[in-house]
Amino acid sequence: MLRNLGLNSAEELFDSIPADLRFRVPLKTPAAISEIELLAGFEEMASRNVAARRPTFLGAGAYSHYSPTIVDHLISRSEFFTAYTPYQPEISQGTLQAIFEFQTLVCQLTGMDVANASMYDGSTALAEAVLMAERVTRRKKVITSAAVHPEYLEVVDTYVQHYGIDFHRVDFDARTGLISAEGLNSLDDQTAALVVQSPNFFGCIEDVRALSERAHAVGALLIVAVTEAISFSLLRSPGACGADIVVAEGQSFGVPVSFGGPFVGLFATRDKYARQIPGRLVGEAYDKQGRRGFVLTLATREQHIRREKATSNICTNEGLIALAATIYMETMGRRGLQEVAAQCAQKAAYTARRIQELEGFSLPYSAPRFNEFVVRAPVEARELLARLASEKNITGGLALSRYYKDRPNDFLVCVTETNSRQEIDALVDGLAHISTST
Amino acid sequence: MLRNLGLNSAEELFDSIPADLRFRVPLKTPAAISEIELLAGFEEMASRNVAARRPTFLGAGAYSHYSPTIVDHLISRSEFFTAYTPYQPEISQGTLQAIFEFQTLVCQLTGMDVANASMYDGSTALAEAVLMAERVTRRKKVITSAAVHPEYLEVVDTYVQHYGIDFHRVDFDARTGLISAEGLNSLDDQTAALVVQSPNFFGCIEDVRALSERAHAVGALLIVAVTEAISFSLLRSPGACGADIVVAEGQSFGVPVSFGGPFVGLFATRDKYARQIPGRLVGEAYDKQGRRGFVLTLATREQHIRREKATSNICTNEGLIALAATIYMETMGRRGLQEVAAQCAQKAAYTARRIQELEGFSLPYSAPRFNEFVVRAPVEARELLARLASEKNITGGLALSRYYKDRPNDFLVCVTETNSRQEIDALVDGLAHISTST
Amino acid sequence: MNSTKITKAAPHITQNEALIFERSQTGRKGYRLPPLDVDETPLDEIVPVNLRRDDDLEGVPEVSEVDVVRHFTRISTWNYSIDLGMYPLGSCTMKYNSRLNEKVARIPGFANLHPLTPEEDAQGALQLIYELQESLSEITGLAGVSLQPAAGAHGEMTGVMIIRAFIDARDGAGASDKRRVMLIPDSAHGTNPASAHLSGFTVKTIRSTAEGFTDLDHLRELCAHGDVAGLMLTNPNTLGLFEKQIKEICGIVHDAGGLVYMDGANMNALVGVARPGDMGVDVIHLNLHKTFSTPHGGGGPGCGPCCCTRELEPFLPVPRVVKDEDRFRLDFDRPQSIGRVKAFFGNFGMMVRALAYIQTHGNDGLREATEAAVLNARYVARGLAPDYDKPFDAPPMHEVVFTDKRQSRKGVHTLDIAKRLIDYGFHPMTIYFPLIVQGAMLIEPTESVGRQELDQFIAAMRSIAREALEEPETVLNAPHTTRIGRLDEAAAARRPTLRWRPKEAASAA
Amino acid sequence: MNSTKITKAAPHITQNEALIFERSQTGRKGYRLPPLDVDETPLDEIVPVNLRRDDDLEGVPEVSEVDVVRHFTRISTWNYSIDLGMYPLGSCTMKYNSRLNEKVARIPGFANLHPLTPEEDAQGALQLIYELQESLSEITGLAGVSLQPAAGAHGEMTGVMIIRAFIDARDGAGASDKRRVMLIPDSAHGTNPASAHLSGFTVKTIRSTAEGFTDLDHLRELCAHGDVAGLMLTNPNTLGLFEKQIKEICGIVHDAGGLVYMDGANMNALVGVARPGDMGVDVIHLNLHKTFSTPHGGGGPGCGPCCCTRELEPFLPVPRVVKDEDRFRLDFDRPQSIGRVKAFFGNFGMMVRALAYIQTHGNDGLREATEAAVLNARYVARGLAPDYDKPFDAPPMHEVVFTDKRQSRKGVHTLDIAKRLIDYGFHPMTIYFPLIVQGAMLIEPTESVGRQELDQFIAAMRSIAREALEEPETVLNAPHTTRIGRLDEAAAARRPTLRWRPKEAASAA
Ligand SMILES: Cc1ncc(COP(=O)(O)O)c(C=O)c1O
Ligand SMILES: Cc1ncc(COP(=O)(O)O)c(C=O)c1O
Repeated sequence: MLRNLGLNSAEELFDSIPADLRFRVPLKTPAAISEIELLAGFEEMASRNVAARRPTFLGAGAYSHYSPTIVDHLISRSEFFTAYTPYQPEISQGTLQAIFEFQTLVCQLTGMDVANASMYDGSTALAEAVLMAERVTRRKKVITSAAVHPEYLEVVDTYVQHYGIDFHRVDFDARTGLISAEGLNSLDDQTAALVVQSPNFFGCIEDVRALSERAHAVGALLIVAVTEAISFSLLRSPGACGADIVVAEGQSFGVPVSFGGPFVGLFATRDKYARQIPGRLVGEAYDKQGRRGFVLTLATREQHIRREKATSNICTNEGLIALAATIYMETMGRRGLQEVAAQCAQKAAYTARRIQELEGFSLPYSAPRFNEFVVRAPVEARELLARLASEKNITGGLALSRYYKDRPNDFLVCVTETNSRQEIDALVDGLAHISTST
Repeated sequence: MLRNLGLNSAEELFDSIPADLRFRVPLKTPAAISEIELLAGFEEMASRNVAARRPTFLGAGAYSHYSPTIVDHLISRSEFFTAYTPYQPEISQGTLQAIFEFQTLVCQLTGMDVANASMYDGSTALAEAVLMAERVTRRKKVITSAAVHPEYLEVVDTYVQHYGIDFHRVDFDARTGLISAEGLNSLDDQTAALVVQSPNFFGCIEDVRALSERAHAVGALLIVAVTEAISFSLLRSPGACGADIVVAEGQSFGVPVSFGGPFVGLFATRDKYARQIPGRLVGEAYDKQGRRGFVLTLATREQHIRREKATSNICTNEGLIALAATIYMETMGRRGLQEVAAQCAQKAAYTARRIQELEGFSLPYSAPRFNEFVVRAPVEARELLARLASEKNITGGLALSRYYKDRPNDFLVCVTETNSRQEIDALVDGLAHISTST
Repeated sequence: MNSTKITKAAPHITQNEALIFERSQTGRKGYRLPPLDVDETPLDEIVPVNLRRDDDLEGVPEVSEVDVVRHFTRISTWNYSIDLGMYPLGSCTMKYNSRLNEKVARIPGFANLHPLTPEEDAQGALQLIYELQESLSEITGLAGVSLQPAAGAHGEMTGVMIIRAFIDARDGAGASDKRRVMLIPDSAHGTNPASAHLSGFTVKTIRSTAEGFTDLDHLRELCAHGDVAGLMLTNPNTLGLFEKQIKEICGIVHDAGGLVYMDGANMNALVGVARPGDMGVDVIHLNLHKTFSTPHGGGGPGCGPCCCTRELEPFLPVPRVVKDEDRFRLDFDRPQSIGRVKAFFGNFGMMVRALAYIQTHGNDGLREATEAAVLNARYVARGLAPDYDKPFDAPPMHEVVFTDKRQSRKGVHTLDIAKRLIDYGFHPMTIYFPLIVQGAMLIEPTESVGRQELDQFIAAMRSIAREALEEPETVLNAPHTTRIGRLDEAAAARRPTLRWRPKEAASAA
Repeated sequence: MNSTKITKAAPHITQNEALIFERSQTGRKGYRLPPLDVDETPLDEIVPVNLRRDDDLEGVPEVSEVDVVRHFTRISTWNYSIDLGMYPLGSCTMKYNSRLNEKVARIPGFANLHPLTPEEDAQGALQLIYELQESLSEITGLAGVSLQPAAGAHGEMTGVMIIRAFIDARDGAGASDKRRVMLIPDSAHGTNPASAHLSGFTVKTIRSTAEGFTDLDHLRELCAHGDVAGLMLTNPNTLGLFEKQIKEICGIVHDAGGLVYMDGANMNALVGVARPGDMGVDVIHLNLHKTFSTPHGGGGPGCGPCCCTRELEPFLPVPRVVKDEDRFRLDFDRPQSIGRVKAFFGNFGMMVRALAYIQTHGNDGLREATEAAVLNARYVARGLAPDYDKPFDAPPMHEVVFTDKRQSRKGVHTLDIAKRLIDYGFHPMTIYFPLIVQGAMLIEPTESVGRQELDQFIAAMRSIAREALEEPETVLNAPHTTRIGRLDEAAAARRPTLRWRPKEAASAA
C-alpha cells in the first residue's frame, strides 16, 4: 500500500509533522507481551486487591448487589458493546430502543416525567442538576444538605466554582441524622435549589415531601440525589414527593463496583424542563411507511450544535452501563426489584439490631433507614475495621473518619441481599470480639 | 390457556397416561435454588478439584494448550451455540460455512481428501474407522498396535464385539517404543486394516510411510490415529505417508480438558471412500440466482434415511467443539500452529534432557518423540507423582500403572507451550528431591 | 414478497463473508505466544527431517485477530437460534439454554481438570457426576445410570449392547446369536435401527396402528418365534402420543424373553409426571441436550446417559462413578460390563450444565416445565386443526404432528410450508419425520415460548394455509427474505464439493 | 434496490421486537433470590408507610428470563458494530476492541473491588492506575496525569479548569476573571466551547485558513488584548491535518500569557510518532475509548485522562495515585488542586482495558498501529479523490474530509450518500462535521481494517458517486435494505415522546 501511495517508508506518512517534533526513539512503554503473559500479569495484580475476596459491608455510593448472569452475557454481544453512539438510526435501533426503555424505567422508578440517556455517574449528575437549576431559576444560591455523599459535594464544588453559584451547606441533625430544620431557614427567594440525598449519606431517609414544600414555598427547585438506586423500589418516589430534578447513581442495578467505575448517572426531571436537560435524549420517530423507530432527539440542547450555549458539555456518556442497568431492571422486573429492596431492608434491620445489642456499640441516628446506617463504636473505627479485615477477613464498613476527621469512632455499615446471615453474624461476633480484646 | 383448551387442571394434560403410571409424589431431586446459591455450590464443588489449580504435565489423550480469548467469546454467540443441526440451510449458513471450513482445515492438516463434520471424540472416531475398514474391504481381521491409547483400544473392543471383527493387538518394541517389526508379520490377505497411533501412546513417532506400505502390500487399509492434534503441524501428515483413514482427537485445538469432554473427533479419508464415511458432511451448493451456499449432503449414508444400513448411527455430533477448533486453527493460523508445535517439541526435548540427567531416572524408548515421553523412575511412579502433587504442587504426569499393572515405575510426561521453564525446572527438581528423599 | 401481513420479522442488511481461505493474506497473524524460554535444540535432533512435514502448511489461512472476529460474527448472523425465537423442531426439544449453566461449566475448577487426575484430586467432578446420576435415576425410576455416552445414538448403542450382554449372561454365552431380533416400530427415529445394527442385531419393524400406536397384534406375532432380544420403543412416540399400552407391550416382550429399550428423546413430556422404570422399561437413554437443556451447539455436543434396571446395572460401561461413605471413586472392576464406549467419562461439560438445570428448576420446576411443554403443544394442536390435517386424534403430549394433505392438493407441500415459515420469522418444524406420516410436520414448541409467540406461530401457519390456496406461488418460491434462496441439494450431492481448494488446484481438479 | 453491484452485504430476515413494556405479562418472573435468611421485622418498623412507595411499581415490566434474552438478542441484531465491519466515523477512532481486554476487566479481583477499600487492600488496582499514568505520560510527553475524568469532554473541563486555577495562582486570585477568553478554532468539536463555558470562560473563535489550518494572523490579533487565558486546539485538527505551526501557535499563546490546551481525540495519528509535550502543549485530554480501544458501548463509558506539564501538575484533581518506594497510595493533600471532578477514581474498568491494550501492543506495536491508521486514511483519500471533492490539499493524517460539492449539483447531499452507504454494507462516515466544511464527510478508517475492505469501501463510495449522476433517486431514498427507512427526526423533535406510557395513559395524555 505504501508504494501504491508513492511512499518509500512509513516514516514518510508523517512528513507533515515538522522534523524537530518527530519522536524518534522508541516509547519507554513496555514491549509487547502475549495473551498468556498479560493474563498472568493482570491476575497477579488483581490478586493483590485482597479486599475483593472478602465478605463486605461497604456501601457509601457503591453497592454490592447480585447481577443475573444474563446481564453481562447480553452486554457482551458485540452488536452492543462495539457500536458507537447511535447517530445513524437505521442501523442503530438496538441501542436506541434500549435507551428508550432505560429512560422509561428511570422515569417509572423516580416517579418523574422525563429522563436522559445517562450521565457519567451520580456525582456529576448532581453537579449538572445544580447547574440546570441555575439555568431554570436564574438564581445563584443553592442550598445542600451536608448529609449528601461527601464526594458528591466535592464534585459539585468543582463544577460550580466558576459559575458564580453560592453552594451552601446546611448541617444535619445530630439526633435524627436528617437535614436540620433550622438550616432550612436559609432558604430564600434567591435560592435556585435545595439539594438533599435520600436515603442520605448516613442511610437516613429524609422526609422528601416536606422538603419539597419548603423549597417550592420560596420558588426553589428540589433536587433529590439517590446513591442506592435499589431504594427506589421500596421508598416513596422523589417524583411522588414533589422533586423537580432527581439524580441517582445507577450502579446498584447489576453493575460491578469495579473500584468506582464505570457507573451510570441517572437524571430525571419534569416535562416542563425537558429542553433544559443535559445529555442525550432518545425519542420515538416514524418512517415514511409509518414504522416506529427511535432517534436521538432535541439535539439542539447539545454541545455539538449549541456549542458554548449547550445545556452541558457531555458527549460520550455511559451507554453500555445504562444498558446493563436496563437489562438488570427488566430481568428482576417489578417483583424482583421489590424483593431485592425488601431483603436489603430486612437484612440491614437485623444487622442493626444485632450490633445495637453489642456492649459499647450504638446507632447514633433515630431516623428510619433503608440498608445503610452509622454505628458508633467504643473504639477507633479505622483500627477496628482494619483488624476485622485482617483477623476475621470481613470488610465491616466505612470508617467515617475518611471524610469526617472529627468522627473517629463512627463507621457506616451497608447490608445487601448478597450478605448471608452467616456473614452478618460473623460481622457482629467479630465486632464484639475485637472491640473487647483491645 | 388451560381453560382455553377446556381443561381444568394441568393434571388433565396427562390423561392419556394410564393413572397407575402417573408419578404422583414430588421427585426426590433437590428443591429449586437461586443463581447465587447455585454458583456458590458449584464453585465449592469445583474447588475440590484441587488438581485443576496445579501446573500439569498430564497428556495421554487430553492436552493443556492455550486457547485465544476470542475462541470462547465467539462460540458463545447464541447464534452458534443455541442453534440446532443446520437442517434448514437458508437460516443456518453460519453453522454450515463454519463446518465447511472445519472439514477443509482437517483435510489440510491430515493431508487427506475429505473429512466429516466431526465424531464424538478420537476414541469413537477410531472405532468407526475400524468398522468402515471392514465395510470397504469386507475383511474381518484388524491389526492394531498395542501402543495405541489404551482407552481407545477398549472403545474399539466394545464397538467391534458384535461385528465379528477379530481385533488383534501387535506388541511394541521395548527398545524403540514403536510397533514391533515381527508383529507386522501377522498382516495377511484377511486383514482389513492396520491401526497405529502416531505419535503413539508413549509419545514415539511411528514410521507411518513404512507402515502404510506394509498394509497396502496385503490390500489392507492403514488407519492412523492421532491424540495430540498439534503434532500435525510439525510431523509429516498421515495423508502424505499413505494413510487411508486418519482419525484424531481435536481437543488440542483450543478446547478445555474439561475432565475428558466434550472433545471432538476428527475423521478424514480418501475421496474414493467419501460415500463410506460415517457422520455428517457439508458440501457447496447454489441457489437459483447462482449464489453460493452450503448444505448437509450425501445424507443417504446416514441413519435418518438409510436406517440400519447407515454407515453409522451417529446423529448429534460435536458441532460447537468443532467450531471452537475451527476458530482456534484460524486464529493461530499457518504460522501459529507451526509455532505452537515447535514450542511443544522444544520444551519437551528440554524437559526430557533434564530428567534424563537425574540420578536413577531414564527414558526407556529411543524413537523420536513430539511432546510426550515415558520416564522410568527409580521408585514407584504412582507414589512419586502423588508426593510431587502434595509436596510440590505439580501434576508430574501419568503413572502408566493405571493401564499397565506391570509397569510400576514408568510414567508419561507431556509438555506443552503452556509449561513455563520455571514449571519444568520445578518438576525436575521435585523429581530429584522426592526420589532421593524416600 | 415480505408482505405486510408479516409482523414478526423483517429483512435487514447483513454482511456477506467469504470463506476464511479466500480472506487469507500471507504474513497476517492473529496470535502471539510468549517467547520460547528454554534453550533450543536443533530440530533435526528432535524429529528427523523425513518424519517432518514438508508442505509448510500450505493453504492454512493467515489472518489477523480482527479478521477472525469479523468472520465468525458475520456468518453467525446468518443463523437462526433459540435466542432469536421459537424453534419448534419436533423431537429436538429446542428449549432455552440458561446462561448460568454456561457460566458454571466454565468454572476453572471444572474446565481445567484433566480426566486422568487421580481420584482424590478430582472429588468435586466425581461428586457432580454422582449427583447427576442420582437425579437421573430418580427421574427415570431406573437404578443404574452411566453418563459415558456422548449423545442419544451413543446411549442407544450402549443400551442395546447391555441387552445383548444380559441375554448372554442369562441364557449362556452366545445365546444372543440366536436371539438376534430387535423389534422397532416403523415410526422410530433412524438412530434406533442403526444402533441395533451396530450391536449386531437384525431389525424387524413393527407396524403402527391407524391411531398412531404400536400394533400389539403385530408385536405378539413378531414375538412368537423366540428370537426376540428386545424392543426399542419411543414413548411418547415420535407422533407425540403416549403409548397407553406400554405396560402390556413390556409384558409381551418380557414374556417372549426380550427386554424393552426406551428411546428417551421425548422425556420432556414425562419428567416429574411418569417414570419409564414404573412402566416396565428395562433400559433407556436420555438426551441431556434436549430434555435437560444443554445447548445444541449447531449439532452437538450432546450427552446421552444410559439408565437401566438394577438387574442390568452390572453391564453398564466402565468405569462407574461410585460413592463410599463421603468419598467418590471410579469403579473399573465390573467383569460383566459391556466395556468402554468412550474415552474418559463422557461429555462432562454437558453434565455440569444438566445438573445446574436440575438444581435451578428444582423438583417442582421440572414438573412445571413438563406441564408447560405439553400445554404449549396442545395449544398449537388446537390452533392449527382448522387449517391442517391432523392424522391422529389422540391428544398430543409435548409435540404434535400435522400433514400437508390439504395443501398438497394445490401442489403446496410440507417443504414449501416450512420454507415459507422462515419468511414469517420462525424456524420450521421437523419435516418428513416420522417417515410413516406422509408429508409430516412435527411441531414441538417446548416450554420456552410464551403465549404471544405461540399465537404468532399459529397465525403464521394459518396465513400460509391461506396463501397455499390463494397465492401458492408465494409459498412454492419461499423463502423470499433470506440472503440466499433454496439451494440445489440434488446437484450438491451429485458432484459433492466437500472442502475448499486453492483456485488453481480447484480448477485443475 | 439492493442492486447486484452490491457484494459486501445482503438483506436477511431479522426478528421484530416490541418494547419490553408491551411484552410484559402479569406474574412472569425472570429472577430468583435465595430465601430471606434472617428473622423478619415488620416493615412498618423499618420504614413507616408514609415514606414507602404506594404504586406497587405499576408499569415496571414482568417478564421471564428467556423473554429478556430474546428481547435484547433480537434488538441487538438491528445494530451495526465494529465486529461487523469497518466503522469509518471520523473523529471517533472506531478500532477493534480486544476480547482479552474485556476478559481482564472482569477479573473478580478488579470487578469486585470496592472503591472505598483501604489502600493497603487495593494495591493491585492502585498499581494499575499508576502504571497507566506512567505510560500515558510517556506517550504524551507530559509529566502529570489524572485518570479521573470519565470522558473526553470531562477531561476538557478538567484541563480548562486547571488553566484557570494556574492563572489565578500565577497572577493572583481572581486574575482569571480578567483573563476570561478561551480561543477555539471554528473547526473544533462542540465539546470544546461547551467545556470552556462550563469553566466560566468566554469563547472567541479563531478562523481556519483556506488550507485548513489555524489562522495565525487571526490568532495574533485575538491575543493582542491581554485577556487570553488559553487556546484549545485539536491536533491533528478535525480536518485530519497536522497543525504544522503548532510550535509558533503555542509560542504566540504563551507570549500572550495564555496556556495551550490540546484536544487529544485525534491522538491515534500521533502515538509513538510525536508527543504533544514536545510541541509546547500545556495540557491535553486523551480518549481511552478512542485511541486506546476501550469499547464505545453504544455511547460510553469512556475515560478521558487529563495530562499536563509538571508546572500544572499541582492543579490536577484529587486524589492523585502516587508511589512511595514499592507502595501505592492516594494523595489527597493537594492544596492547589481544582478539586474532584468525579466520585472515586474515574472509570477504572476502562483503565484496565487501556493498560492491557498498551501492554499487548508494546511500544513498537503502538507505533505500528499509528502508521497503519494514517496509511489507511491516505489510501482512502487517494481512492476517493477522483469522485469526491477534497477541500484541502495537505496530506491527511488518520482521517480525511471530503464534501458533497460535486454530488449536490444533482441534489444528492452528504446525508444521502451516508444513507446509501448503509446499503453497501458500511457504517457511514461522520457527516456535517467539522461545521466549517459544507457537506463534510469525515472518514477515519483506523488501523483495524484490511486492504480488502478499504477497497470495498472505496468501490462503494465511487459507485454511489456514479449513482448520484445516473440514478439519484436511488441515493435520495436510501437506505433500501434496512428494517426501517429514514425516520422523521423533525417531527420527533417537535412533539417529543421520550418514554413509554401505558396505552390508556398515553391516549389520555
Ligand atoms: C427420537 C430420537 N431418538 C434418538 C435421537 C438421537 O439422539 P442424538 O442426536 O443425541 O444421537 C433423536 C435426536 O434427533 C431423536 O429425536
Ligand atoms: C475532537 C473531539 N473532541 C472531543 C470529543 C469529546 O469526547 P467524549 O465524547 O469522550 O466526551 C470528541 C468525541 O466525540 C471528539 O471527536
